[in-house]
Amino acid sequence: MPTVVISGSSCRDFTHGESEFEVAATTFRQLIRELEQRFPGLGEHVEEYMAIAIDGVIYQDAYHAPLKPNSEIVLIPKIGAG
Amino acid sequence: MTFIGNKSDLRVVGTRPVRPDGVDKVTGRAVYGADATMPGQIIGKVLRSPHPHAKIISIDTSKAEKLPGVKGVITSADIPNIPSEEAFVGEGPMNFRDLSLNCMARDKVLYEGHVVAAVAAINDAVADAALKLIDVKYEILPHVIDVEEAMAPGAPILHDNLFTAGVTPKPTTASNVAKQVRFTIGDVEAGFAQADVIVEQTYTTAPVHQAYIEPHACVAAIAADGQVLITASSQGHFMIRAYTAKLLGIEIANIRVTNAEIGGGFGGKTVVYLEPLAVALSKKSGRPVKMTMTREDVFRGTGPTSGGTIWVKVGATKDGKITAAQTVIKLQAGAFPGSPINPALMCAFAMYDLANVDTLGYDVVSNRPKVAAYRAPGAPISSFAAESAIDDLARKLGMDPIDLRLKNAAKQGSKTVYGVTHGVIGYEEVLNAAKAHPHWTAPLGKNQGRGVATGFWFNIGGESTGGVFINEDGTASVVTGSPDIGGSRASMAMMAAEVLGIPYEKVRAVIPDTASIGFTHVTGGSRVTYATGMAVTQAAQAVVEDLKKRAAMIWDISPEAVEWKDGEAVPAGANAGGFDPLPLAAIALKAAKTGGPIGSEISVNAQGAGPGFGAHICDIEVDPETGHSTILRYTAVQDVGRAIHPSYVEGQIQGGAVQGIGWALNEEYIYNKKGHMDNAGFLDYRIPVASDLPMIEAVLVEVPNTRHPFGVRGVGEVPIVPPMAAVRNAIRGAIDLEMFHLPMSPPRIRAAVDAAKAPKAAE
Amino acid sequence: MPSLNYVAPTTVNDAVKILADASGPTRVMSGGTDLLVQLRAGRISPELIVDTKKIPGIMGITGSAAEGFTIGAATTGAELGDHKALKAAYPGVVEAANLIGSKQVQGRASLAGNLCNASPAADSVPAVVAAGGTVTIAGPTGTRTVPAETVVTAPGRTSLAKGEFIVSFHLPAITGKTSDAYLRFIPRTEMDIAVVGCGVSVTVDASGTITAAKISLGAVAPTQVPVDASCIIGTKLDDAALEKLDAAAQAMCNPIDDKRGTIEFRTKVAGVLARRTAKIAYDRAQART
Amino acid sequence: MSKIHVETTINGEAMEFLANPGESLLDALRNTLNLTGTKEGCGSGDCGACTVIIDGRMTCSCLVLAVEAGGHEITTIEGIAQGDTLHPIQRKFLENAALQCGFCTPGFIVATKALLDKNPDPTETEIRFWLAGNLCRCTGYDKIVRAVQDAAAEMRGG
Repeated sequence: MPTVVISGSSCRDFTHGESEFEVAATTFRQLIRELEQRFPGLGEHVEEYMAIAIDGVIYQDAYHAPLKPNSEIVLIPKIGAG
Repeated sequence: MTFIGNKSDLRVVGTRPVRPDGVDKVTGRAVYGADATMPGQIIGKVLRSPHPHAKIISIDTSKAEKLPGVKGVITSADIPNIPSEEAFVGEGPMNFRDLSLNCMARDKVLYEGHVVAAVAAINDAVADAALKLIDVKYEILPHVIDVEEAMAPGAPILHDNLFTAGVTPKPTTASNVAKQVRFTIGDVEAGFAQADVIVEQTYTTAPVHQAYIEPHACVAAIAADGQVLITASSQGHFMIRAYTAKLLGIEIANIRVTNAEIGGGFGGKTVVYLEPLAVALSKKSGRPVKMTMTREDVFRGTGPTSGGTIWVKVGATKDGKITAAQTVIKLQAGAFPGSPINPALMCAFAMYDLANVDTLGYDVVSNRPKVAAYRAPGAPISSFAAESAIDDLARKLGMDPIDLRLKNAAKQGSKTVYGVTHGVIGYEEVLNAAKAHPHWTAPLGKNQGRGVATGFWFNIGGESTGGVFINEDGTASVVTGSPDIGGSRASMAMMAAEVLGIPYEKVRAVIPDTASIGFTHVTGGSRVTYATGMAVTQAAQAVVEDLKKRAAMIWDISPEAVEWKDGEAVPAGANAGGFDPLPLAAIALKAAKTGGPIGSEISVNAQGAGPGFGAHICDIEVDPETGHSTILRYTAVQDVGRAIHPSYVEGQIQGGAVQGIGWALNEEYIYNKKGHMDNAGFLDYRIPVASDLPMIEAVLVEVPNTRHPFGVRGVGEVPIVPPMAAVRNAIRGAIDLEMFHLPMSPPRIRAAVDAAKAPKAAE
Repeated sequence: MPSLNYVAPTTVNDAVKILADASGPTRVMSGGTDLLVQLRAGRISPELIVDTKKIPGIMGITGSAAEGFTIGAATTGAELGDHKALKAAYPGVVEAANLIGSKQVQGRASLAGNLCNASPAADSVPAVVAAGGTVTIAGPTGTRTVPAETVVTAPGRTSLAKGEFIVSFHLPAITGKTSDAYLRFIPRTEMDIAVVGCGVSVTVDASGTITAAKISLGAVAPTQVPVDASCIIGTKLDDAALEKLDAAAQAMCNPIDDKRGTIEFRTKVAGVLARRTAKIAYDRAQART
Repeated sequence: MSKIHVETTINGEAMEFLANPGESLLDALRNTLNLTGTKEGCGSGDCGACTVIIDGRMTCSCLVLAVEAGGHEITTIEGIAQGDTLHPIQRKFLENAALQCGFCTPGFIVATKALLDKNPDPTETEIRFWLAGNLCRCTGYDKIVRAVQDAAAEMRGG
């Protein structure tokens, strides 16, 4: 199962400090629903404010983005810019 | 997606043609925000608060309304009182209630220059007179400008409903600290324990304005049936449409925005200030309303980027391996939450391959204009401190500062503090190019020094729409939703011409209004050539596939038997049949017979933009008696992935570097004790002038971004990240002074020189 | 809205009469580079603007190094810069005039405007004062000629009476080995207001000993201030003399802390500029034959 | 008071217009004469975007009263090209990519014209100091200075 890594404090508030865990998901969309179930509020938070990096590649908004069984998924704040 | 960016195959990409909008811009014909007009338009002007922090007791507009020639006066009573709603928009997190309150104050004014009312009148003189007749009663409140003072106990509180997010347990008392965030990997304490050398220091940076030369301007009209037309200069006409709709409660289908040519933005034109007011004034007056800011308005009323306080600690072993890095950053958000604290923390050490990093940040409100995006928001602030500390570390270790960076350089597979593992990046290539550049080893004279610093920016992708349409004569029209702020029409046309195999001159690019093309995010985040370029390239590729089908139809053979070469359809092989090549123009001529108009519009949400890295080398001469610094030579090396139009890529790098030089040496907001900005003009807000500078040599390193068909990486933001530390490190080399505060202005340098002479030197 | 009126008289007498008869707030305009900025910013709201540029002789330069120069009050900095004889005789005055604003501003800005705007930081004032310049003022009672340093009495204030305006500047004949220089300090290289300005005029004898000198500082006090030159007279401007001059200059400083510089910085830099400017003027005087 | 009738010459053509006594030449050019190529960046003579040439000398049109234009010859950006033939300065600005947003460009081109009319072979330093009154925030000035050098060389050659 893909591993989710949380580095920032904003998500850890939802996971009560847990910073690395596995989720049964094969797409970004499934991941969000999984997270919401495991840690109420986190899925929504990710949906609104977070991007995910799948094996190093940042996805800002992409439900369809595929997750491989051995993927490392990192939750990071969305990035804007000037 | 297939990568088609191999240099040897490219005919158009990598050349330097004249931009399609060029002639209009050198002859004065181009229409910018303030040049746009609507029939019957009248003039709108705003009334700004003279106080940095006050309760609005009452606003009496009756006298103004009675003045002959006044067609309408509005206050917050005329703007919907929308609820707090957070959303992530192109340039970052945004609370639309805050945006509404920033456009027009409701109960409180939160900074000098905060808008409290607006008038529409038949001309400037009447509008000015009307503003003087508006009677606003204020209850003046104590104000706070500085970030540390705003965090101190007992500081005046701006928002009594603002509680620090990101701390547990949830606070019960209101604070000016909107948010606390932290990114951590490894164990910094353990890392510092392994260090032989440690550098620890606190730095400060001043808020600086994007200082685009064109003040904000728009003209807007709302019709009796509720349909709104807006022409404005901005970094995103879809942004203007979305925010105006949100703030005024108008359905998006009822708003059409045309983007005027934009006179610079650098992030500062990714939000609205005037447009909702112009529409509200138009509703009140029944006339189109034109609004234009003065330069003073721009400084007092629009957002600069944050100033901040940055504490940094870096440790390394004798041989120069960095064992731990730590930073605590406090950023001014201005009157409403939303400083770029996340990217500031994420970028600080992103250039390095580090096992132990801890970054803690605070988003702090104070009585200043709400900050807006400015080129790589946050990164220049944290990098100034980090790259200064790395330089001091190199000195302590007796190591060449580029070698120290090479030894710790991030590479493919390096993990960042925010958890992401770098893909294919060009940081080592950039460092090696800088080290190999003759500038790095050129001789220096008395009071002259050389500094180097590096920088990182993520670059983003996002939503873009691009279309390619083949005209009846075989020329092509390219349309995109991205306002052209620095030559992107040229790069879009070049990418399309490359794919179609026709000359650049046969392709013209335009930016239609919001009703005439699919949604496209702001021109920001160095995303246009990447994301919009991706859409245009895919549209051109779809057109080529269609052209092959049309040729097959004309030859009456199967489409698989047709290839596209240099703008012509050719039979795939001998057994496909002995047909003469069919040029694009010939196929276009037969479009009606082969299925109708030929064209494609593609919308993408581009993901995974390739990060960019830069290294800047600066030579400086310091006059120790006056503290005046002169930039003698400047070289900026950057990984650009693939330069579509090298001249405009160099231009981005040169312009970004010079903005950074201004940030380093002279730019700052100067507030007096009353909380008023003392230098709200180009006379005393000192951006670099031509005579302050040498030529800026831009060195393009190309490590293609495999996620873009041509290998593009964003280039617009990286170049503003390294300059402040590069200049600071050069000053240290020149007169052996450690500077910790921006700007490093002559009085500061002279004071540091004197302090160093005095026993127990301390800055 | 108080309405604004504009007149451009074509004789000195007409101008004097208009100014004398004016009832409301009135402004004399030569280059207008300060006037329009103040007008737009609402810092002033005159009812009458009297444009002097149509008065014959108000623009232009006459005379020579031997007999001295007369410079029309509204003559632009750009014209001064193009006048070879004036530049050779009074390089300091010309370089000061050519530091007022940008090249664009120099196409308009005049010595009279720079003086009568009465800013402590006016670039041309210390230079003209050091050069021993005088101004001729026309008024209801005729014309009078006074030393340039007597015109500005305080920031924004001049000694001009109602109905008076400046018609010309005079720079004395160059006698012996005399020359001048002007330096200012600004944060950038152009486009800033002087943080400190310094004008120096020096006369040397055949041996290179200073026989006469006049020094004026700008932007370090409410008006330009003279620096006692006795510390360099009788010297060959050796290091000891320069040190004394540095101290003498700093002693005259009474600046303010503002967006352009601190009291401490202005004071120290005044000493630095006094030394550097004197050196340039001295070398120029030495080079005279 | 009522508006003042002004007769002047702009880009070689006799022009008449009415101006308020306090109105700047910049406002008259943009709002009355519809010559919007001359830009306003500051309104205080600090940015050079409104640069025009009056009787051979360049100045900021925001620092000139419209009524002062009477009897003078004014050149604006609209008068630099000859019909549809670009002036070498304009061509070199395009070829050298000396503009990004293009807002300051008219002021730079007019200022460059004034420079090269006076000094056909300026050094880099002379160019930089001459153009110090024209602010550009996009380019860092590098390509602008090169464009001016390039234009000067071509104009000397031909």
